[in-house]
Amino acid sequence: MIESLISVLLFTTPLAIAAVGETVNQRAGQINIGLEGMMLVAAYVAAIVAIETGSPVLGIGAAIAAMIPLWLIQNFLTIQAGRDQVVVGTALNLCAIGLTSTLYQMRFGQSGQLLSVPQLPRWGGIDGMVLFGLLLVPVLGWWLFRSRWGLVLRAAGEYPDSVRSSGFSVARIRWEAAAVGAVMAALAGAHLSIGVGGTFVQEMTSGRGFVAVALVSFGRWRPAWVLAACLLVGGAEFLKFYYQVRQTALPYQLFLALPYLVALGVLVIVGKNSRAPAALAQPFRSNQ
Amino acid sequence: MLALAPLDEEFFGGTIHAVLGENGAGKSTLMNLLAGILPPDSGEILVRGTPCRLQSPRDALGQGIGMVHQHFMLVPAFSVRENLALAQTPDRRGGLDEAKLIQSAVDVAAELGWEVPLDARTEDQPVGVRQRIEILKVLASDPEIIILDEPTAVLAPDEVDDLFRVLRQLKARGKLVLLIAHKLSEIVAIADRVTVLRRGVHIATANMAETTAEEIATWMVGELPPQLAGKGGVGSGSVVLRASGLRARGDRGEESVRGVDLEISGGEIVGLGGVDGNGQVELAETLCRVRPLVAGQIESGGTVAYVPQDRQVDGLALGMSIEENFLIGGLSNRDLVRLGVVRPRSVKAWARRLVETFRIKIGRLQDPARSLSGGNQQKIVVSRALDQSPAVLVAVNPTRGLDFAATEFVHSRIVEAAERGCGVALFSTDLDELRQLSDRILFMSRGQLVEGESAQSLLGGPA
Amino acid sequence: MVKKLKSIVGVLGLAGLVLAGCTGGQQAAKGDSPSSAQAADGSFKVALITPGSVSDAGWNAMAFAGLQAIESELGAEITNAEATGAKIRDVMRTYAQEDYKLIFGHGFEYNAPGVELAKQFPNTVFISSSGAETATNAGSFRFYLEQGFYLAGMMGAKMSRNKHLAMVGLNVPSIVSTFRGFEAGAKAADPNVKVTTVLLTDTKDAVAVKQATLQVIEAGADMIIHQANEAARSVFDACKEKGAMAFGSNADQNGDTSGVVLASAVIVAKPAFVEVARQVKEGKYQGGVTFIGMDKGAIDFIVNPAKAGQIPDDVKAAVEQAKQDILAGKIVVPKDEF
Amino acid sequence: MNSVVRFVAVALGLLLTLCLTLVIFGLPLGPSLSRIATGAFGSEAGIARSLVRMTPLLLAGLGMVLAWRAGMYNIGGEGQFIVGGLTGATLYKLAPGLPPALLGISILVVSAVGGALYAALAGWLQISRGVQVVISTILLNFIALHLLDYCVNGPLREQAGQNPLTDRLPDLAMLAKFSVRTDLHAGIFLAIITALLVFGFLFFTSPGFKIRLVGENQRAARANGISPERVQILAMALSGALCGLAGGVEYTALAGQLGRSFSENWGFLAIPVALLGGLHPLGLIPSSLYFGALLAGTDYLSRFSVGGKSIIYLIQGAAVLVFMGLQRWFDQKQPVVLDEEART
Repeated sequence: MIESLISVLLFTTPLAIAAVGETVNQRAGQINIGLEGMMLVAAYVAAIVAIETGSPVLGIGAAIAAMIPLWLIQNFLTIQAGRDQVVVGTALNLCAIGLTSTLYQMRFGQSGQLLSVPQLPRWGGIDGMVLFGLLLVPVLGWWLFRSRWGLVLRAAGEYPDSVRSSGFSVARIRWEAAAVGAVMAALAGAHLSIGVGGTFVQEMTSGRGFVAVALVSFGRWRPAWVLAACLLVGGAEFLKFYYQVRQTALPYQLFLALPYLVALGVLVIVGKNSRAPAALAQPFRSNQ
Repeated sequence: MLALAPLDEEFFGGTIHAVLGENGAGKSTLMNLLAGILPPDSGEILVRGTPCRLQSPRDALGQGIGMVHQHFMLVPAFSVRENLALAQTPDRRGGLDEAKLIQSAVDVAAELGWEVPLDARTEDQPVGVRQRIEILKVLASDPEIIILDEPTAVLAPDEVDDLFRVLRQLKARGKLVLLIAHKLSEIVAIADRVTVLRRGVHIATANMAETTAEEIATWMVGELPPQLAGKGGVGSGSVVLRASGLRARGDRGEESVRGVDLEISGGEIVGLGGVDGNGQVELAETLCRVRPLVAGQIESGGTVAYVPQDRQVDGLALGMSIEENFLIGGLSNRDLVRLGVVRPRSVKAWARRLVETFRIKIGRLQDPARSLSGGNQQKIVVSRALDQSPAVLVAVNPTRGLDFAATEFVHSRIVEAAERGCGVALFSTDLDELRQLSDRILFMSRGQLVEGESAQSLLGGPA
Repeated sequence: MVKKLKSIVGVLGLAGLVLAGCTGGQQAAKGDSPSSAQAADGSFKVALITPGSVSDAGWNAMAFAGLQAIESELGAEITNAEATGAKIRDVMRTYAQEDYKLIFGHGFEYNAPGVELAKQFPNTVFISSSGAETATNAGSFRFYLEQGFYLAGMMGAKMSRNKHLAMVGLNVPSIVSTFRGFEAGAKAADPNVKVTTVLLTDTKDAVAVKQATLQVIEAGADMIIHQANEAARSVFDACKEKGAMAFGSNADQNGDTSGVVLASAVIVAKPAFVEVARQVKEGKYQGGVTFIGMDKGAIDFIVNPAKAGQIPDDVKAAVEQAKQDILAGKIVVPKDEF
Repeated sequence: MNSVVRFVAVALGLLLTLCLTLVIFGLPLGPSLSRIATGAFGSEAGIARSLVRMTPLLLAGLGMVLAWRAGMYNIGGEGQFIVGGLTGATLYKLAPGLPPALLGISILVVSAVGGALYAALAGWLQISRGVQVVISTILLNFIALHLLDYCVNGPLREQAGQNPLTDRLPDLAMLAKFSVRTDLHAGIFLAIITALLVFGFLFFTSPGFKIRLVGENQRAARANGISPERVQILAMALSGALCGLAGGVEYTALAGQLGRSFSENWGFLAIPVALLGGLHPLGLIPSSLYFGALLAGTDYLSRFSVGGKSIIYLIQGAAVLVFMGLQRWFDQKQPVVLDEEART
């Protein structure tokens, strides 16, 4: 039983780190549909560097470094140029799939290889990233709700004009929030390949980035609730095999769709009472 | 487009300096330059004798310049405390020492005798309180120069008095108060100096003591406006709108209309006044069936036309063309839309006619409504509402933010409509307007209607 | 004025683009001419269409290896593409129009389109991996991998301490059929053994595959066989974490660094691909459905030499006996028709 | 005319992106480009291929226009496309005996209805339960994918074999094809006619006007007696209907049966198409043709060149990003008329 719980915790960590990072982003008024692509790139880079150097920690570092160009491109278009965040994110995802798959095939040949990636050390079934993820929630919670940085950041997501009139730069705040989101995406992606997966497979993120984006509203834009939402969905993912392993007569596809149904169901129940940041996904033009 | 021609002006500490002008005169542009919101194309600004670059609000704050914007710069979802903290000097390091950070704001509030509900949600506060928070935000950093952009536009008379009391205190402490306002009477009451702009050009600057209201009005519009038309016609007798036992909820679910009975006869203008936030907007929306009824009945003798309070928020689609903005009010007109299909030629001809009758200054009908000045935007809203020959017209602050000439025009149209037999419910926070136009005046207080005379006491003094 | 000028430039630009496109097309046609010339010279062009990426180290990679063998052994000009659903016919037609002589579609879904297009392109042979429809220039071959899985099932049943085996793999007919073979082998060795199946929808999600494997081990299984293509590593990894043993599939995965692979049930695809290609090249292909099993050396069950010491001799002997029985036709391993 | 300039500049920008991507990944530029050109419009087959790709892009793209114009960020085109196809296949399963011609038409109708209901669900969730459409459609996409997987493995699985595919439609129930040598089908006309209809609907009818008004200013709509909620649900339903119809057309025109990989990301790709077309129904015709040709060309390239397989996604993504950059550049060049009131 405890072992199962630890397993759920471990497998939920990439999702949770990505979702908590996305919470910061959305609180600043940005929705990062490109999270999926960022995680994929991070997973690939972390795996390759870890294989080359034998060090998973260097892999994580490289994954964070790999976010820089993505972060620059995405936020140049959304923050500076005021383009639609959903579209830019969608395009970023396409780029990430193309880039990682092409690089993978160029490196490992067309027929591919089963990659064995050096993994993060574990203690009692959990690794450093799990602890980091758990620690991250109170820290980011404090940062968002008890610090000036967080106050200004949240204001940027609610009513950017007020931020500007108070003498802050909305663009700068949003760049910073996006940077936090990108670093979290890097950690989440890296954890997929060198933490839980122990391998890299093309398109291995399999929609986790999208789910993370959705779970932020499920968690009502609060890091602790977002973590809880992730654990709930992680639990549902656990169940989808649990029932198959125990050979229930129910169609197994029902359980495959379970995490999404759970997320949607909870959103339907709590949706009316939660409030999205008012300026979410709206570009801010500083010259207006 | 040149919003402001080259301008030289000096402002002195310890004065209340009013900046006047009609819509589009360049008042806000000038203030935005001083507050660092817009960078100047040319010229320089000297603060206390030293030239300084005001590239952002941060620079302006650094120079001791604070601005209270026409539109609130408060985060609706934040607590009042958080909004006050947000306005503190731009330094994002460290934790949020709330007590220390907002102490100065609280101190100022105490000095002014204002009560501030620190832990309440900002959006739940009435407009007057929000205006106070906005002012506290600026005063907390103890600026030397305070700019207020049309602070009185949404305030009820007693709130205006309160504000003016505070401005006088600031003046007494040697600060410069820059005030933008439309209502000449208010300016005469408070300003020491006045600057008038017209179409971006500096017309005159004078000490209040050395000039008269008439002279200022001449500077503003070029020539004195004609006297107001008399009161509207007498009611035709037949009731065109009958509302009984109306109850409705506000945006946050609170009971904002609590049992209203109202009858309006054809040709009658009923003025509905009162301190903002007492359910006027909700009542207006309920009468127009924009807001759902909780209880009660509304009977009307024909179409009910609506001129909402805020033209940009409720009236116009700024990105759509002028023609289409007319059509917003004409969708039920069988000449314009038949069987769900729009007839472009009829719409065009109709829009042209309205533009001519209402003397709306536009470029082309295809231009976006955004390109028009506020007065002309309001004319679109009013014209399309009146064109339906409605049985009832519900108008909320129809002249808010309009200049003298445009206000006159809108007033005369409302009177005309009443003469044609339309029943008018005129909601306004401007008592002058109510007195000028209304056949009878009712006041709203806590979601209920009270008769005119007894309302005087509600307003905290003679109206 | 400037605006007008711009628009003129724009129209010219657009015209230029269209023109470029047309000439591009002509150039391309010229560019193709060497290959068509080669075709006329008798060059042999072979294409492979797969339902997924050939870098999956499993089902698709196996076919790609076969295609590469055709290139090296028959000197054919080869190419490959991924296509599913609505694109299948278009890809097949493209290759046929480009004078490809042999088009492999690696899956059941290529059978019907292949037979249909075979009528239009009598000079091209369409082969699908599994499928029942045929024509004179269209057919299918089917690897009898169930045989290898049968032997794996036997070995697993005999060696499992918990008497509990598990299969983790994609839910597609060919894979489900191999699982039937595995289960039959296990039951033949020990009727009381428990066999659990976990079906996946997607092997790209290696993390989910790992979780599935961990759970099935936690439920008691200690011998795992997989059909998880590119996510095979995750299956082995989970076995290593939990101390279970695994069987490799499709390719010889005995050398995996996890050290948990006891043996592999493999498809030796190259000879079969090369054989069909040779028939087509020599104009001897007749159409029909071909079963390719152990008797033709296309299926094998290879024990990991590094693990041979851990396998009791009687188990080895029993598996070897079963292998001979299959070759001799004494054991007919069950398979699904699809 | 300005829009022509725009379009050409964008086209050239995209071409440049294409070249750069090819060069960076070491593909021979000349031969690759000529492959792409051949694949897109070098021959009868190429043109047919481009038009076949264009059809679902145009239909689903029109769906995106209707939703986005009403301020609903529908990114669930993928799910609606799948549900559209599934509804059609379900009809065939339930009523296989219908006369073929009637069957074909009925499938198109029910697929539109299915997509409409699925999208309206997302719309309803936002209106009455406060779940943002962006979020709910992400989840509904996944749910639709699993539903498809379940159906082709379960209730809709073909009767004859064991393959996870639905039964193949009779030829007579399929959309008309022009030639056996290409896949080109009548769907392209259907799509273009639909584009004209959507244009007329948006700009010359009162529901269309209301959709645009609600997208522009909900409160103004409400103040004039229009219920934004109803308009938005209507917009979502119509949007889903078009995406579902795209699914139905794809089903009845090409394969005639559904498998788990029925949708090839048409619902996602429709988003950039709609944006490149300026969210204007007529602008979508060239933009879907452009993307259709790009897809056809890169598909063709990937069939003959070793490195070309995954690069397609990169090219498509980069194309959209470059387009967004160019769009910004154009916006900057447009004169902005703002007066004091309008700005504050």
